[in-house]
Amino acid sequence: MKEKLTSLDTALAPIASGASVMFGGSLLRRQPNAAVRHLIARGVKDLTVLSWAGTTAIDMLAAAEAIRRYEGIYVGLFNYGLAPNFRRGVQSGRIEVRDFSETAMVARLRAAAQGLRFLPIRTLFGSDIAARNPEQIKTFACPFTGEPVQAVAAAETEFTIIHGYKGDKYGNVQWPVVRDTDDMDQPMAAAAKRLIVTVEKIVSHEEVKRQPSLTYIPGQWVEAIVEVPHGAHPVACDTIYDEDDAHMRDYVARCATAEGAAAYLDEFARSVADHEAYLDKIGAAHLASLDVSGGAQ
Amino acid sequence: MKEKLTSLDTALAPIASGASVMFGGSLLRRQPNAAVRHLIARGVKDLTVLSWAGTTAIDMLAAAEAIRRYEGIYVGLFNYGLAPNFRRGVQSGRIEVRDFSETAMVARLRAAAQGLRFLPIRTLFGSDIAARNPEQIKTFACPFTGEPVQAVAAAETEFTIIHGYKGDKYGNVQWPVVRDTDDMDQPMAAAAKRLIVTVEKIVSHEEVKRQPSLTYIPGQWVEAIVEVPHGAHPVACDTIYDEDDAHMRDYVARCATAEGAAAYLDEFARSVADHEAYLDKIGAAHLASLDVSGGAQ
Amino acid sequence: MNDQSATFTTNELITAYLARQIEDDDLAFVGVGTNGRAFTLAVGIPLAAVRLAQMRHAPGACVYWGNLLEPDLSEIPEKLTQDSLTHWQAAACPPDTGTKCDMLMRRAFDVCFNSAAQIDRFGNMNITAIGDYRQPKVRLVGCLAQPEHAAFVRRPYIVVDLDKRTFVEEVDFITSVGHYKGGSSRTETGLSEGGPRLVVTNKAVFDFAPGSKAMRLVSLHPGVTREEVLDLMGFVPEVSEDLGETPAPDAEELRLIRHDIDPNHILLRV
Amino acid sequence: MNDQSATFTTNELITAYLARQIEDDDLAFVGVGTNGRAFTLAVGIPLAAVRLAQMRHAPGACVYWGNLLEPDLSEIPEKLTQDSLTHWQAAACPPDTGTKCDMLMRRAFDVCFNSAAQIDRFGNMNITAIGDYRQPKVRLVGCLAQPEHAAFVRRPYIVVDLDKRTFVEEVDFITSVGHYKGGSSRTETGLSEGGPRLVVTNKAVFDFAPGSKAMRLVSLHPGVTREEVLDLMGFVPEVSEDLGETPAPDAEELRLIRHDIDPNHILLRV
Repeated sequence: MKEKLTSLDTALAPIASGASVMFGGSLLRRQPNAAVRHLIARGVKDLTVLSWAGTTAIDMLAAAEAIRRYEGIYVGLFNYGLAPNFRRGVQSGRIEVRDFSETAMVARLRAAAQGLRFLPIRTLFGSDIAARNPEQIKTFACPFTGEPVQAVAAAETEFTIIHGYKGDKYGNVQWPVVRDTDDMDQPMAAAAKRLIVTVEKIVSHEEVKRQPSLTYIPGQWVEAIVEVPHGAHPVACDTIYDEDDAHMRDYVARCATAEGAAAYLDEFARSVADHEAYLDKIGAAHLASLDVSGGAQ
Repeated sequence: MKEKLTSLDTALAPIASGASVMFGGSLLRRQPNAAVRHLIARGVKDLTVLSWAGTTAIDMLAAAEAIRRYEGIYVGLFNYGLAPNFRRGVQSGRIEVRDFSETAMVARLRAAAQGLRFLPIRTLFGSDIAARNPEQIKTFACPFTGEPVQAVAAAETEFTIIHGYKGDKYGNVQWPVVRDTDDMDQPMAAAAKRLIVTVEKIVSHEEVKRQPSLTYIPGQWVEAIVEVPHGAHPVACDTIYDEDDAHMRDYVARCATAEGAAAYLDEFARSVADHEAYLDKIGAAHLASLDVSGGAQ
Repeated sequence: MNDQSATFTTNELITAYLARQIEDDDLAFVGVGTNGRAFTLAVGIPLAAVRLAQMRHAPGACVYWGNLLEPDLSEIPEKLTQDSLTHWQAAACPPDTGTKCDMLMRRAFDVCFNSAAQIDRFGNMNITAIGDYRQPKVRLVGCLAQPEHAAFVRRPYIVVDLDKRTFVEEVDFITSVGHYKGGSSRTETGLSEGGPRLVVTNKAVFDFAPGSKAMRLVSLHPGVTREEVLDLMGFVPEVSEDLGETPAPDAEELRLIRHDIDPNHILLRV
Repeated sequence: MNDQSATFTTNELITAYLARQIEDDDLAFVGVGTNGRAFTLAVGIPLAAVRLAQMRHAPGACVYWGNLLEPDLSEIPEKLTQDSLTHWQAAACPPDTGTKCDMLMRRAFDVCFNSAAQIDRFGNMNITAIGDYRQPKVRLVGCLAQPEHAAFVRRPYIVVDLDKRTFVEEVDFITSVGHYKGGSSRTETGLSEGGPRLVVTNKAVFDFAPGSKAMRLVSLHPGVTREEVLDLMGFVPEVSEDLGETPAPDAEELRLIRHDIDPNHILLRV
């Protein structure tokens, strides 16, 4: 086994402006926000971004004007409303979007994981999702029945970033037995070319191998693993900490204008030295108030 | 939720001669042998049988001359050698076979689970698996690149029978955290039209819902669930009991001839009143010697 | 307003009405969505309706919520934070959302509830963008699984407030295809039989007329007039010959909603 | 027989030879298969070879065995019953075999080891049926994942005993496609670049000649003659201009195999 434990700096260094990157997590869970703040601090721009239900990770990148193109099923802030910066980016024409429905995006991820150029679905006949995207969604005839089927192109990005629960230095990432799974983190990991995982905690390989079925991202699929406690803040990492309601409200309020959003990123991404400094800024007592690890089994 | 707990008699009653049935389990684990013995005792014949790596379940059905057609990736007895009755059936021309490789069979199961007529693979170019089965494996052009791709037909059977670890009366079936997964039981369950599950033990719904991520077969997918302790005997149900080496050796020895196989089935399937009588025949002390539940976490 | 209108809220009326649409053993998809009124329409009312159906006539009815299959609706969390959702007990929690997508495609869902920013005469909906797709006036959330609900679920119910900006002649972007351009045009695109069953609003209920598949007014909520409804729409719907009044919730339904299902006003808040 | 032949077994020779083919960080697929000599060829020798490579020059090499990813090869279970396999500690145990199939299709495996009842000049193999497919003389096990190993793994190694009934001019059924009909015919079928790398037998080692892609004798095990090899084959292979002797295991390799890897003669039993 190969050791893959490294720093956020080293892990994210290969991601340059112009890259294509898939971000894990869904809604207010496990958005790889620490990694995103790091990319923003580095001034990476012009990204092609893919996600499942994207919230803070995508919206902060949009605020940094780092997204050229977005492909996915959703960008919003869940119960905090629409994603203000992503909206501005799309409405101004700065961000080009290709929308995909859930079965389409699942097929795209599975195709990449299976080394296939496409997989078929039957969902999008008549929709503008297909009509506006002939280069990634094509109708063809079922080889058995001749009936129409839609091919959706594999989701192939140069990099994939996922935030997980715990992992070992070889990159094996495990989830708790009771967890939330309203996401596509595992299929994304399987579909990844270069997979960077941040985890709440590095544990021993001995702990991992006692319950191998809890490994949802095998180290074999991983290029780099980084210990980043509270790496999803201000959203939740379920069973460890809950979403930060006060911070989310503040984020939404400040992002009412592009200037406010820029000031937010200056304060929380660009002017902090690193993730530790970010956590210091948020404050240990405040972080402790989000802790839910007592409820986990 | 709907109660689905019933008897083996009632659960299997709809399966008549001529039906198509998929059997779960793989190699020497979780073959639904009690259900198979019941079908044999009932004299069901002329089945179209599908499996992943089939061993005792398929070979006993072959011994009963109950299989007209087989489709799957493997029939053998793992470390006990080739499957003697299946061999005789195929070599005599009585059983018609269509072979599928693992990616082909996986695609067939997933297609059925996704309501699709087919899914594509790129595995079988040039093979006789494809050449001898043009009705279920067809080459077509990738809608994006024009390159050849192979469509494999969905695995659609009228019935699916799976043996699982524990379940509740609503049909929710759970696996242990540490388990063997070298099988396709979950995808088979997803692909099933009418799914009959036998389990080692019925537990309370309260126990199930405390760890919902351990439910690998949701009750929603299940038509009937039956408590059948040692339902996989003489093969293993991992974490509960190991394979019965003595019985397996005896099986192989007796099945050296068709007459010997028929006598085996008379003794263990046709002349026993029910599964309880079968277990009495095997003997409590002998069954206890196979117990490995102490090792499970 | 008639006498009854003071005795129940519109949300209660809609909840009871939808509950009566649920059949025993139905599997209903409920989204996880958003905030405020959108939450009530997409999550609160549907959860309350299925629970009411369970308690009244459909004990086998279930929901798939988020990625929880059959969460225990007798104990809906009081606070819908991520952690309370994670610990909400359920029959199953599949490994990822792909399981739900597969169930959608193989038509395992009987019922779903959807809301939208725009809906047209044939039940096509838009939750993606208002205005030009490439440089929209308002960028919305995207698609989620709304296209698959409309494509594959046997009985989709649309729950949306009546408003001229919502009920439009033509949606700016077809996120999900309902009855497409009416008649048999839906299946001619390649989609399965189906399409939205009912549109349940804060003022009235619509179905889709056999044949034309155009939206058709079938009942007015107590105290609401036909003119009031037509004034709130950007197109003129068909009107049923049997146009009647939406049945009011009975006392038992109201008691269950208020005392058992939503005592803390989480589901039917706004 | 030369002097060395008494100092190591053929199984040890093959194990050490294959171990030297393993590169650091290789992911190797090993099957779970069968009994007796077939077990030694398909499971025992490959597991021992990867473990030896780990201990010598490839610490990052790993196996996928059954459905266990990176089982701990420093503690191979003494008894390969189902339960000991279930409790063999590993880095990961994916939810079903589909995960492995996906990894095969996306070419995540560097190495695999395969055995067969028949193999032809171009490395096409048969584990399905001897004789006519519809009414065979001998029905074998089927296919398992051998077709995907041959199609997608970067460096497949075939481990099989030399025998006229095994090395045939034409296999009765092409279960897995090697170099098909030679030359560029493999990729012309639609398969990716690749095909079997080496055929390692109990008597000699073969590769596939560049250009023709026909099986080519490259080394004879110590004490084995070219004639002896050709007599055991149903077709005449090409012969390398550099035909040499298969390198013998060194003392350290033998020590590791005998004392650390297989002290109880489970892997290299027969």
